[in-house]
Amino acid sequence: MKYAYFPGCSLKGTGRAYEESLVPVLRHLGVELQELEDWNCCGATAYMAVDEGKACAAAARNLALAEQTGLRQMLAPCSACYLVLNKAQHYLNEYPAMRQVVGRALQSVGLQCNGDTVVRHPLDVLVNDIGLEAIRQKVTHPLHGLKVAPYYGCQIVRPYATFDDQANPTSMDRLLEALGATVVRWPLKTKCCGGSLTGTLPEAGLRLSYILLKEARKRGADVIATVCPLCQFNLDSYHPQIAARWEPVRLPTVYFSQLMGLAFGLPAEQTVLHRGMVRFHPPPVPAPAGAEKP
Amino acid sequence: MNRPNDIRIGFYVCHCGHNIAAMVDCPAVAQYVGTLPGVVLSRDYKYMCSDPGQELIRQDIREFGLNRVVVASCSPLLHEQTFRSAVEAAGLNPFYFHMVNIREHNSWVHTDRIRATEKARALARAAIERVVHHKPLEIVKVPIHPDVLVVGGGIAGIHAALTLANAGKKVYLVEREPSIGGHMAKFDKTFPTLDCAACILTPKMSEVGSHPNITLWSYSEVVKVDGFVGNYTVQVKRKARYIHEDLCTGCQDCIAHCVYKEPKFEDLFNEGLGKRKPVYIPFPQATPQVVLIDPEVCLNFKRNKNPDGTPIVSDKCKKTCVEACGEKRAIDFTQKDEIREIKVGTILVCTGFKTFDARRVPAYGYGIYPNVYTALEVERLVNASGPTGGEVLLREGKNPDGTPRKPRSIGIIHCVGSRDKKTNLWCSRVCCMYSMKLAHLLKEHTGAEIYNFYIDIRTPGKGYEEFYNKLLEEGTHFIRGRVGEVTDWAMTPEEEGKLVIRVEDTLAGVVRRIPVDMVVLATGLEPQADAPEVRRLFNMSCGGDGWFLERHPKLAPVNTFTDGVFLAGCCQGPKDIPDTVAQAGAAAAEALALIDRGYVEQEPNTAYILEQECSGCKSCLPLCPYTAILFDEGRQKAYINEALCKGCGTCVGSCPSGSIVQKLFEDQEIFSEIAGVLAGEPAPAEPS
Amino acid sequence: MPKPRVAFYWCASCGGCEETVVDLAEDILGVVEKVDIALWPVALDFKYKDVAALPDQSLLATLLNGAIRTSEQEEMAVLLRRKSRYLIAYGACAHLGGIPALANQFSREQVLRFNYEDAPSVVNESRTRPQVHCEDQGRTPHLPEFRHVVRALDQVVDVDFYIPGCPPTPNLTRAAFDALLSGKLPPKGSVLAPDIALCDECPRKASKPTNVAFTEFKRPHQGLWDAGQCFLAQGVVCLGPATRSGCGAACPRGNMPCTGCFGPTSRVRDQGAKMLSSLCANLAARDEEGIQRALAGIPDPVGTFYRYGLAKCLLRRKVSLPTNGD
Amino acid sequence: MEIKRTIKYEADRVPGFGREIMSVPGCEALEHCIQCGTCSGVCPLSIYMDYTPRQVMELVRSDFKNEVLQSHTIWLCASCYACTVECPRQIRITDIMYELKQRAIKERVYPRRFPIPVLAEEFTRMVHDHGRISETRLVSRMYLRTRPLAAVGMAGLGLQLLKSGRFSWKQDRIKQREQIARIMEAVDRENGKTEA
Amino acid sequence: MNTASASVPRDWSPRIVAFFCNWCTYTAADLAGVSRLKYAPNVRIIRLMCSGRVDPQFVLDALSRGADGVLIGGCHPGDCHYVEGNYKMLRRYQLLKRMLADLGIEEPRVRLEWISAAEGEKVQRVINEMTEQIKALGPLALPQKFAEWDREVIALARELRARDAAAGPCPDRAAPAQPVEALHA
Repeated sequence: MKYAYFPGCSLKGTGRAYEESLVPVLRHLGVELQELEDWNCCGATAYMAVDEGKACAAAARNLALAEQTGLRQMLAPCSACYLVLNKAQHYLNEYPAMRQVVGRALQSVGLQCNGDTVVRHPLDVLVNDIGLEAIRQKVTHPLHGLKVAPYYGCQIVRPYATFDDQANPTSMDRLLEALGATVVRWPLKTKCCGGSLTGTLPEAGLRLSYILLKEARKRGADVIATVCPLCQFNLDSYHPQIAARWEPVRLPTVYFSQLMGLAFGLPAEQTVLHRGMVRFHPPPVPAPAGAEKP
Repeated sequence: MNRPNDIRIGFYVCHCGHNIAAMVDCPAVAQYVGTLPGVVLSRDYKYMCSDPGQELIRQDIREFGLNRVVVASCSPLLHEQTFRSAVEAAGLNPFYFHMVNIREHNSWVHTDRIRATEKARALARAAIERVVHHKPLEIVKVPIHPDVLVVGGGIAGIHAALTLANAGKKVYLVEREPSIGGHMAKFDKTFPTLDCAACILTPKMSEVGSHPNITLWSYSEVVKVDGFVGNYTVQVKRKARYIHEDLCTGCQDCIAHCVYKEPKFEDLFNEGLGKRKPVYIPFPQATPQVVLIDPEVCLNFKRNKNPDGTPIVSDKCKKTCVEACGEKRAIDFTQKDEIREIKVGTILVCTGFKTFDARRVPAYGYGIYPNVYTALEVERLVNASGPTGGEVLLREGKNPDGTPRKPRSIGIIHCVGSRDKKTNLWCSRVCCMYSMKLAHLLKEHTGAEIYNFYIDIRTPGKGYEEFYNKLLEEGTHFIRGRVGEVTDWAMTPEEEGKLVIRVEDTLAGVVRRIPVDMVVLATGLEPQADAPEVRRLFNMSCGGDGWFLERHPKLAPVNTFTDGVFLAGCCQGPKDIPDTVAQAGAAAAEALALIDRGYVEQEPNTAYILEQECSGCKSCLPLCPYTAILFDEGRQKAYINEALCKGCGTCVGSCPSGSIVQKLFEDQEIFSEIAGVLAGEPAPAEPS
Repeated sequence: MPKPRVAFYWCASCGGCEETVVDLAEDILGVVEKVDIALWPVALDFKYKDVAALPDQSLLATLLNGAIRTSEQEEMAVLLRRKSRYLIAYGACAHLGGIPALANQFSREQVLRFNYEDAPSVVNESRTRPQVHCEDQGRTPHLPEFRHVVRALDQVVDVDFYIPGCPPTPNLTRAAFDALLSGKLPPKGSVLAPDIALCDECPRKASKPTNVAFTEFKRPHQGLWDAGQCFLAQGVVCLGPATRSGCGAACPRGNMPCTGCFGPTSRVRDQGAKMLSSLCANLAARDEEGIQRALAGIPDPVGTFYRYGLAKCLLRRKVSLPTNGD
Repeated sequence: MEIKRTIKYEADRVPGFGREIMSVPGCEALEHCIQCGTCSGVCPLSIYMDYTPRQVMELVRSDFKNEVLQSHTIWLCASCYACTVECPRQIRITDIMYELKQRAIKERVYPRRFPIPVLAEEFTRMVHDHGRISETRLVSRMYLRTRPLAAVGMAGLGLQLLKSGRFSWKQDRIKQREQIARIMEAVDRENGKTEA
Repeated sequence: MNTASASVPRDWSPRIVAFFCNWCTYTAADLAGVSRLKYAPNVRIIRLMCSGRVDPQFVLDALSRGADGVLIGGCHPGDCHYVEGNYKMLRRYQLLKRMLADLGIEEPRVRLEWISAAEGEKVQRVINEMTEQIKALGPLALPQKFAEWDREVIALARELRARDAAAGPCPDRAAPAQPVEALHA
């Protein structure tokens, strides 16, 4: 299995633990990624607030690059990138006028976007292409006893939920169960973490992160698993500020890919748990799973 | 082209007040048509369908010796009959008339007067060309079978069946469930008068059960309908209930003696809130008072089935029920589904609705949080004969003494599944009123704080607004806002252990979180899941929303596009009990009018085969869905039984040697119409 | 009293119609006994000027076969029209355009280019094409012009009667002569054959079931056909139901399906459209894919339904072809 | 007690504003709004807003341009799309919020030193110049332009990031930077053309 | 060759002949009217009882008489008032459109649509769409084409007449038969 790969800016910066853990996990499962040559920022939500035409054009350049790979399927692990690329795809299909404007703009630099690349999230690929059974077979260090609150955030299920239920997504729940973890059921798994408001309007933004941490802890979670670099940053980095405003809620937040790496028994430099500010200490590793698996 | 001689056409273009005249230059059309060959007079007139308008035609026919008449006005589906009668009254064959639709197909849909006028001219010209070739025809009269089929035994079907039966007609009432009564039988009280649903419904149900003119077939479904108005042949599947209906006395001893001592299986009549045994009677007032056995769970049946889906008797059970039944011998495990064929002249479709599946709005937590209920569940909860004997007890949560808890606060969410593009866009019409009824009953039963969350309160009925007022007086809270979500996630101590409703109080302009013990979802009404199949069965139409389509929303509200098939109740669209009963009465009256006339007039548009010309190629024979085309082996030619022909013209369009003719739609007539719409100058320019 | 004079003439045709006249066999003697033949290029040596010199309407009848494709054929048609009391379109080409009218699917340029340049057997390095005029040693010979469109006779001149068939049968020809000579003629414009479809006289008629539903169509070369059973019942396209009878079902008797050379009955304006209508209506499939699969057995609908009648199809010709300047 | 007149005169409206917004791709469905309040009910940030999302919808439809563009609401939207997916009339409220933000930025009617539009501007500038975002540089620039003092308070966070190896001062950039500029200029040109 | 060339008359607008079945599509067109939906005035509706009555001859006849397009409207599959007349039309349409393509008629000019009695807005949409598509294609103008094709015949006939006239009167000449132009009227 081979996919085009759009890492996005965050995965090269504050979200590097995501890429550092996801790529080895996928490699372990036999998935090859081909990073787009010279990709640019997807445009993110900020661009939409300035000019939707340009936002689409920025995204469309990447879609055009993806089409050049001939792979037709592209992985976008960052939720914002995933949303923006999908949204651009939708808008370009829905609004012919916009398609023409963007098409001509791309043409001016010798690019062309036909709109036939499928932008996919790693969760989608893991659960639907690779399959839980294949994943289960790779588990050598099941996460027995670990209580994980799966946190999907907003943008991979809304508004373009293509691979999971919009109101109650379960792909990560099932994935975590396949790793042997205990999944914490909670009603906030698709609620907003505050997004960029944590930085711009901390009073409002941080409160949302605080609510998530508090509710997850209240429901007995040992750790929150996330699929998005911004969610991870918000839930992981502002503990001092949250403690100052409300109360201390020490609960680590990691990428689901880090938990997969742990369950697969991948080395520490591929699970990169040291990148967390609230450090996640996995429970003591039980004996290699081969023996106890039925 | 062979053109009959001595053609004298009168042409009339109707202004229809401003309806046509505003967009079509009627005098210009009349003037133009006056120049066409064969037209001896051409007039425009304010209202052709009015008495003076019709009189004008009659006078002209006499005075000017007209032998063809063309009227350009509204849709022929509306007034063709009117004008044909006028023509006939003047002594002319009514089929020497043709009608041009320049209102629905022209003035109402166009915006450019010049082009609309040009189109009217073209259509008129086509009619003039066509009418030349018209032939005198005779209306066919077909006798009507006086028996009636009523499909669906809810309040609509019950009322219609009784109305017809009391008028002396023989009625077959077919109900899918084991008992008639429909949704109404599940209700506790009815708004706005709060009379007990059972008290007003049960007498009507038993009247149906005992009426000499009514054949009640419950637990039965219509599977096939053939024929046409006045002469329908209907096949009804009578599902096996493993009880001989004529032998069962309704004593229910079998239920008492079932090997299952306690009821164990989901009781659907009680919305799954109660339990029943494998042998059961759906509810105490069920009509007919006959038990039935559920082969899915009865021990005397195997759990696997025959390849055709029919159950297999295992004979493994002690059959205590059979023992209890004793000499009556009503129980028969070998009973099979049976097909019965009946002949009726008219059909009333009263198949009702289904309630919206609340799981489709996941934000409201139905199926996730046990204390979220649908309104129909609450109807059963507050009902004295319901599973809790009328006590409102929560599914989840106990009092300190271990008994089930009563809710102290209740949120009723309106418009669940309604007014929403993602589910159903329509307003279900009854939810505001039944929500308020339930608010009143819940308050009466529990004394709880009650919150109604609504988008708009709609109370357009007699005594309805007064009922709203009464609720306001009772202290029920009305919060205008569509609820965002229901969760069990507490932000504050008083929210702990409760269901939290998050909503914008749009009148106050603030977002609120309201903790309650119980949430009631006022689910909307939807077409039955099998409405598409039922629609096909009876050859009806559905609107885009899935409800059966009436022939005209105002003027033919209980008719369908199939003559002799009528609609009543919620299968046509959401409505409350008073409206349903009124509509059922109307449908019964329409059927009676048809039956008592004794015959239907059929458009003489049947086809016939030119005997000399038919080569006997047999190409037409398989095309007729009514097997009206037969083959005469002796003469080696096909012929049409015109009594069976419905006049679709498919065989005519297919006859490879042009040897079949459809009356009123002869090739020559249609070719003339084509030539007519295309003759003359091409369409004028677009205004640029 | 002098014997009535008749003429035979041929335009764009294969000569088969002439054969039919010969096929009258000894009956031809009876004809010759009653009439004088004023013109018969295929058998007798007459010149244009001989015909032109005849008084107008001096011929009782002209039987003209062949479609009209060149200016010369037009000129002859006009001339013979003038000289004859009755002008009779003789055979499918004159009646309906015939096989030559299938060329109405192509432009004049396409036809000429193929025949003078592209056809594999052609050697024509100078790419010479026929010219209407050419200078040759001081003389300017004229050749007829090759028209853009192939026409049936009645699309060029007024026609009194039609004798259908490719070719017409001797019987119909004989009957036509009898009618002409006895003066017992049907209304002008009539086709001198029974106005009923071929099935009427087809020996296989009784073998057709009453419930044929087509699942596929086969072409005649794709199988061995039961000589006793209706072709349509065997899934072979047979135009009999849409074609006038009068041939005695010659083709079905020879184990070939009818291809429609007698043209439609008087009640049909477009033979091909009607046959298409009937065949398709009787398909078994209900979904688009199934319908298309069944119809794949008719790869060339124009050639199938208008084998002899494209000139008289309501569209007359492939409508997108250029008319002038090729 | 300080009292304030809240009446709206016709002169307060900017006629055509609502229509204009509703003609933008993605914003068409606003005309179907029934003011049910679902958007506000599901919005996690509606509790901080001066106008609830529902009210913003009505204000837009009623042409109250100034009120809308000056409201906090549009800046509080975190793009979680909850309103968009829950709206019973399938109004893309998030996209309407974007459109309103665009207008507000274009007309510069947001409060001075208000960080959100500044972030958006800095973000687009960085994409335009470099093709990619370097988060730490971006956030630092935003703080410097809006709340230079608060930036000091974030030093701890910076340190933590540094410790976990997630802090990078390097500006990431793509090779064909001129492509981005040319694409954006082309879009600008087209839009200028269509507006004309 | 596309007919949408420079020869398109300035005041041209498509003429479309529609064959609508009585029960679904004709009623839907009535509904469009009752709902006051606005659509292009280019369609002339001819009412038939069923789409199964639509004889392919009607389509060809309409085109040959100057229609730029033909629209056929019937009930949705399974909804035919006469059980399955619409399937018969669907089958004819499948082959007819292939044959028309072979005869140079562009596909959008002949269209089959299922429109139920409830779908007034579909009548509006289909008519507007079709009108636009045919506008883009330009006129079909078969009557004009026929006349153009026949010009060569008429010219020769005139020339022959002139030659005869020059040759002087012929004593035996009867009244001329129908002039050739009449055949092409």
